Amino acid sequence: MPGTLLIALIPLLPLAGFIIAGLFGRKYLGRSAGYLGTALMLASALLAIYTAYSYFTAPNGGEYPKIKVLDLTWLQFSDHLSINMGILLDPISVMMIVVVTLISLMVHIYSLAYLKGEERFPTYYAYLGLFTFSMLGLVLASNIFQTYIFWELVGVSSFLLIGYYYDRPSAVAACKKAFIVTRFADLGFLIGILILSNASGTLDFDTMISTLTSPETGAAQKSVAASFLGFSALTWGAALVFIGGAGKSAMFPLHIWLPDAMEGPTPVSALIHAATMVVAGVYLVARLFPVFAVCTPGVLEMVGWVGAISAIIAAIIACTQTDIKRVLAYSTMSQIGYMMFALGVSKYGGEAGLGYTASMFHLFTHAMFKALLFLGAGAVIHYVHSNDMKDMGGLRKQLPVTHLTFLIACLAIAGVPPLAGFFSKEEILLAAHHHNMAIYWIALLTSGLTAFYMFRLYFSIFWSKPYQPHGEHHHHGSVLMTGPLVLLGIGAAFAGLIPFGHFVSSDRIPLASHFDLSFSVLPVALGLLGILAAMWVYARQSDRADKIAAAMGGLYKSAYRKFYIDEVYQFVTKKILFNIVGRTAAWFDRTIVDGAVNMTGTATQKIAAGIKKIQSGKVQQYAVYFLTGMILLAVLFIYLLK
Amino acid sequence: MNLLLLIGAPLLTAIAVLTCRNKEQVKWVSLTGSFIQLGLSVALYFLFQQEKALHPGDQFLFNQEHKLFEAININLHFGVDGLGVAMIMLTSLVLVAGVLVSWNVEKMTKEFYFLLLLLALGAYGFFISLDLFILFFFLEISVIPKYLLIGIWGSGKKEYSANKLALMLMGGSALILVGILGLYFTSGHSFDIMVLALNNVPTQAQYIIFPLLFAGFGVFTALFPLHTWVPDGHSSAPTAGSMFLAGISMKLGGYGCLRVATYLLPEGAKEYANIIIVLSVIAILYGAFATMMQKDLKYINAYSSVSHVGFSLLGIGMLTQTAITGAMMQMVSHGLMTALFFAVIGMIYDRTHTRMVNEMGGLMKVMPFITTVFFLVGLCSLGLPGLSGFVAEMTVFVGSWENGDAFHRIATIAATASIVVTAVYILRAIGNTAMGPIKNEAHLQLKDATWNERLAAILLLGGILAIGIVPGWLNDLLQPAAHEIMNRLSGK
Amino acid sequence: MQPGLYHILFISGALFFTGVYGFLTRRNLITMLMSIELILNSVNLNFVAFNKYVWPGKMDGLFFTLFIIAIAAAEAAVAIAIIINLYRSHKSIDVENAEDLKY
Amino acid sequence: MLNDFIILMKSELAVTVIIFLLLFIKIGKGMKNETLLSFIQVLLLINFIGTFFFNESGNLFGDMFYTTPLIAFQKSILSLGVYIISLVCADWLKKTPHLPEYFILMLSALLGMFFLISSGNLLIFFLALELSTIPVAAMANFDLDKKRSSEGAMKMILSSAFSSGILLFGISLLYGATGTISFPAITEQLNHSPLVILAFVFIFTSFAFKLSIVPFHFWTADVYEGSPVATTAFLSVISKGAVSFILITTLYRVFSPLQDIWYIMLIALSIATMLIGNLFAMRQQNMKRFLAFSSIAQVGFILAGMSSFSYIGITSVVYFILIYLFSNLAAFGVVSVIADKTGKENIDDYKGLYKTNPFLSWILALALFSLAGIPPTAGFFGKLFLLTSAGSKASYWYIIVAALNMIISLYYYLRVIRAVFMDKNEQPVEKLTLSPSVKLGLILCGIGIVVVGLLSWLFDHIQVLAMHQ
Repeated sequence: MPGTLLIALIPLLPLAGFIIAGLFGRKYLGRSAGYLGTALMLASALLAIYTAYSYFTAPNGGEYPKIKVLDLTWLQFSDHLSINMGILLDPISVMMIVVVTLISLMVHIYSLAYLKGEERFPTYYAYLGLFTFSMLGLVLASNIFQTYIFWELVGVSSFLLIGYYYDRPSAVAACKKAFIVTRFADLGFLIGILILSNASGTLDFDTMISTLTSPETGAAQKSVAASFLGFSALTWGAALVFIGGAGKSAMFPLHIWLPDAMEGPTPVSALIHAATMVVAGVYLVARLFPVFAVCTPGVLEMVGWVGAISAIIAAIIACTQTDIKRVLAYSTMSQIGYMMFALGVSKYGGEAGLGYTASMFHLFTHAMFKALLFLGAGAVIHYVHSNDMKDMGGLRKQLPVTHLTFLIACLAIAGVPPLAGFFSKEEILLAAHHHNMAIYWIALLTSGLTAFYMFRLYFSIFWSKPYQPHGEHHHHGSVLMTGPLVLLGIGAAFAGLIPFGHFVSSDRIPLASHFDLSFSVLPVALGLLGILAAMWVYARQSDRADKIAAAMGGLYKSAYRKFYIDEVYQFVTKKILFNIVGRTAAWFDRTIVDGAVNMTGTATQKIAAGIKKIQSGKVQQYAVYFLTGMILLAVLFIYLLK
Repeated sequence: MNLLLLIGAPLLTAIAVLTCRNKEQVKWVSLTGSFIQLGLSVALYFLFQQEKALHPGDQFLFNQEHKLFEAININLHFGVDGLGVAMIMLTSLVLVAGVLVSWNVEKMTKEFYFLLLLLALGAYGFFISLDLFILFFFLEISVIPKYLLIGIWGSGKKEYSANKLALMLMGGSALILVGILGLYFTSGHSFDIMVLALNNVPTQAQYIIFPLLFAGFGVFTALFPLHTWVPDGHSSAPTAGSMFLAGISMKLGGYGCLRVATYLLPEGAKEYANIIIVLSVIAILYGAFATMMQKDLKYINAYSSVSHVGFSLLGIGMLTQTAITGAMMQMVSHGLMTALFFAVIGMIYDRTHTRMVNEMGGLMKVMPFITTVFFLVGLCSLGLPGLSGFVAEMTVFVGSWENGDAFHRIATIAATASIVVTAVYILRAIGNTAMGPIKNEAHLQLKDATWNERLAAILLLGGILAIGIVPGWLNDLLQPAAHEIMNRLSGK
Repeated sequence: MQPGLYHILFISGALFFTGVYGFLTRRNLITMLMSIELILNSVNLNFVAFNKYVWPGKMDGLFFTLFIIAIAAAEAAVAIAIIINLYRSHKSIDVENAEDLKY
Repeated sequence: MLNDFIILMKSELAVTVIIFLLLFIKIGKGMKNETLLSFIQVLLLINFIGTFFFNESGNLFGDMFYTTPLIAFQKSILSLGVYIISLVCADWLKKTPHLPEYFILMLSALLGMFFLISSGNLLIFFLALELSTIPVAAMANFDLDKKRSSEGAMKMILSSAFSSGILLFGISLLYGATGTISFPAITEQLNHSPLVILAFVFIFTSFAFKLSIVPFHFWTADVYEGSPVATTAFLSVISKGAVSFILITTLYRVFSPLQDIWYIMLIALSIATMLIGNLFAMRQQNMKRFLAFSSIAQVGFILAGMSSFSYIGITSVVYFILIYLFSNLAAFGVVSVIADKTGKENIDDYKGLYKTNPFLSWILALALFSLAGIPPTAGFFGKLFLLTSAGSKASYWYIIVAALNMIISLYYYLRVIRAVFMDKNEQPVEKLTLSPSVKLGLILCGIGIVVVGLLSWLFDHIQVLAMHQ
């Protein structure tokens, strides 16, 4: 194993990049900030790979250990509750740091070309550094509160990156939306943390899991735990934590921010909104998987269904969108839905834990091909200066490399063997098939749709009509852009061949990867069907698409309008929260509370004005008051207070 | 360390300021003076650590007692514990920043800085005095400077706000006065906190006195529904004035609620804790929602202050050690944060001459530094990890959650819900001012921060980050103080 | 029959209230002054009567009476002076014409 | 006997000597007003300093006259007040054609007060009271050509004559009930018979009249407004001080058996006094009238202090009177300077004063803050000690009411502050040049306001005196 320092450097190097670029970038570094960031990222990626290699190859007694490399007390709440800053190495975290650093590195390189000549170039790299740091901190966290901290940090860095073009109102709106929606989910996460920590008496992942899952303490816990609305506190805790995850991972119904987040620069979408941050939710559930699986199977069930529903809905919507990045965004959502329900249908330990492995596996492969898709789309947009399919078509001549890699990615995601997506998806379907048929069918349907919309995208970008250039100059991406594409393409092609189950499994005991040809006929067939359909409709220019759309009628329209979920949110926030609650509060403050204060003032003055008459200026009247006062006193003391 | 230094330094500076001949001298004298005070407070921190290491048992360190008004047993009794030290550091930091940001006050500069230093003097004295009478004396000292600062150098409907502030604070101190006298007569004719703590106040008296004291200090710290001086006062005050008001004066109230009300009257605290919780939760949410509707940056921060101070009151109401520590942390953090917030608003206002969010936009293009600070302080106020707000709020939440019953749980959840609303209004403010297209062409000519503004912002940011990134030191400073209060509450 | 204490007290009381009534009702300053004299005289009667009937032996009451008379004279002197001055400025000694200072 | 006479009555003798000096000067008229005034100031200063020496306690003429260190201290407070008046009102005094008479009157009033506070017998008490009242009425009329002045004087003399009539009636009843007029003897005779109570009420009301306690206060505002500032200052500070001294001694020493009665009386009247005083002060325009009502409100606090039947009560009252003297005289000093330099007496005329006369503004501000009881001024301590001593008996409610009254008072004091410091004004009071004596007086007051509060030993000293009488 590499030393603590080296491992600690993995997140710290990007941080250093952030600090340097952030403080001195604008004035002194300029463009070199990008190269600096990339160099640091490269170093960190190498360290990560080295760590992963040595972790998985290190001798272990048939079970991968959980190594707490570092555990510093950051904030001591009380005797047993404390936030620790730690580094926890176990299969998933190691796998994640590899993914994160690699994709981030690719994006760093790619952006050097993609954002050439941007005024805030250094700032951009600073943000990238910040994001990578936070993401690594998140995946390495050994303490649930540490996770929360970095969870927030990735949120804010994604906010900054979405709002990178801060002078575009749409970008501003998008970043605010993204932050607030995820923030809302984080609220759930926070309360969940409070409940879990209170139930387990610790914030440390290991201890928490062991306390909650171990038969005696866990059972005792469940019995004493206060129940609310008929569910045990623990159930609530797990559910709330999952809501946090759902928010980050854009699960239905908290997914609305993801499509808008595409306002950010495309490489950012590739990094954050495809490969890494959005899977944080999946990672979180995986991290606490024992708790979910052992203590609160009901919640796990919910996870499964939420995943499935998100998958199918996203897939349907994706079929109708024309903005290529939005299509990709919905596909991301749908794929994450896969991962989620894969976890949902899994059990803890042994063969039953297949779904867990599958989910992680899919996370891994998806990172590759989805990043690739985005970067490819980026290249296209870079070339066409538009996000809309209508402005594209026939680009395969102009962008050969992009075309090829994009094709690979599409095949991969469509689950065509022997590409990466095929294997992971097979495992997921298998797991679903074992434990929950309903979800299995949904998943099948989704995979068919996936193939369809991906190839709809592919054809309408690179085929359909011959490309007629319009608008200003086109620049072909330099090698800085094509390089990452190729590398990721290789990844997307061959990542699936890794015997993943051997490394990652729910109980960290290697799992034989079983692969059953007969089972995978159906999904592959569906996939191919989808592809053919897409080809029939979109391969060359025709009005078939519109005909189908017309035939679909209401369904198409509502799918096109994303099932009006945004509108619902609009209504709730604008109308109810702002207009009703907010205005009332402001009004109440101004009129009632403040009014009361002012009223006392005016009342006093009124009284003062009222009684001024008694000072009439007549001596004799004064004498009368004098006498009355005197008589009153006399009466009071002689008769009343005897 | 002789605590009288903390009173002497601002006093001497103020006198020196009076003797200055021209504006430049005034500025530099008060700057040096305030830096000396900053140095003193930092020194105090380290000496306190040493001393604490030597006498871990003592609650208050650097005790010193001088006879005054023996006839009614009033003594100059000074001493600090962790909370006091933290508050003193906060005060000195805000003072330096305040002096720096009001660098280009042209109108009656001398008087301005004089009053500023007087405010600081009051705050220091308040935080170090252990004799209720003297404490009250220092509390009152700050009323008039506030009034004049707002009334003379303020903006908008300044006379109205100044009057309102002075009178409401006076009302608060009237209640406090009654409470203090009540303490004096119910327990052994003494104003000394430690003596009062020793001979316990009879429970019945506590039930009467606690609400008086708590409401009295509550006025200072904007306890709902006594908060209404806050929006007007803050928004009309000059930049440094608002920084002091929100950064320190409100903390005087919080400190009083802890040190005087809760510490001396534990039974009363237990009796009324639930009311405090309800009020503070209302303040938190209601302040947040009211903020969403504001258009004026200063009003936004003023209302958000109401909401944020609610957290520290909530922490007090929860009566657990962690929560109380959180309350103290929130005081410090909010002090720094809101001071910085007002400083930034002041900087923006000096340039754009408007505070209306909808009249600005895209300022990030012309003043990157200021907007960056604006971002950071905004993020701090919505509780982003790495900045002080997060630490404080989380401590309060975790502490509150230690109470198992449904009432406290629901209150806590309601309070946590505010982090979303906070995010909404903060992002709204930032989005409309810093981001988006530039609305007003004239803004294109604006300059970024000058050296003094940069220095002020950096100092305060330093504080925020120091707490946000390594909260341990502050926690260790405040835990013992909270522990003492808990001992009282648990009747030890 | 021999007039007793209460007769005298009754008279003095009557005198007192007459004086008060006069002070409250008369408009002419001099008359008001005179009614004050009535009050003082009722007091004198009181003193003398008490001294004679209730506390014979010591002469306190009588002395007091003398001093009261003297003081009354002094008071009257100053009062008259002031009233004259008032007449100079107001051209009247009617109390109702001197009511500028009020509220 | 004679030595006692010379020693014990030294302050009275001193004042008498000064009076006679002035008389001779008047007769052999040769001096210009300025020189004469400075001469008088010197005399008064000497008189003030003199009060600190050879203070022994003892009594003369069979308990008719007695003095103690505390009484001596009170006398020195009063003579200090007179001295300061002669300083701050110098500008007006110089202009009066009849300077010696004015001071003769003032000093004879002072003499009356001296006798008043060391009177041990109803007779001398009554004489002293009259001696301290009648000359003031004449002083009130000293702006001979002003209509308001004579009206004020008229109101004063009539109502004070009326009240002394009441007082005498009360005394006669008391005499009837107890058969003696010497204080110690009375104390032994006192009981709760209706006659005694009636007598006490009569006597108390005349005190109340002099102290301008609501509802016996109506003359105050009119007289203050009408009379020249020097007289107003004298009335509001010196005579109030003297009367409250004698009131507290009479209540504590003579009427101590009736303590239950006068306690309630004081509490009730003090609340009424504070409230009415404040409510009226809120809407005044004329500075003198404003200060009149504010000083009525202050009396409410003095009563609060008295209500506690304790040494702290005496101490805090004396201490407060001292502070109140400085504060009020400072305020009146500023008012008089502005009044007779520019003839402006309204609050609105004070707008923008700070621009032109920062010194006056700061003194005025200090004075008003001290009256409002805001630290670091001495008034804060004065008020708080009064309330503290009140709190030893009174209930929370009473203290709360008193404290709330402090808010109202703060409101109207801030009105003036606001006019002086904040409001804009096209033609503010022009830049005034102060004569040295006025400056000296104001500075004295300013120092007093700031320092007295912090001189804790002074308070303790008064306490000791109060205990040893």
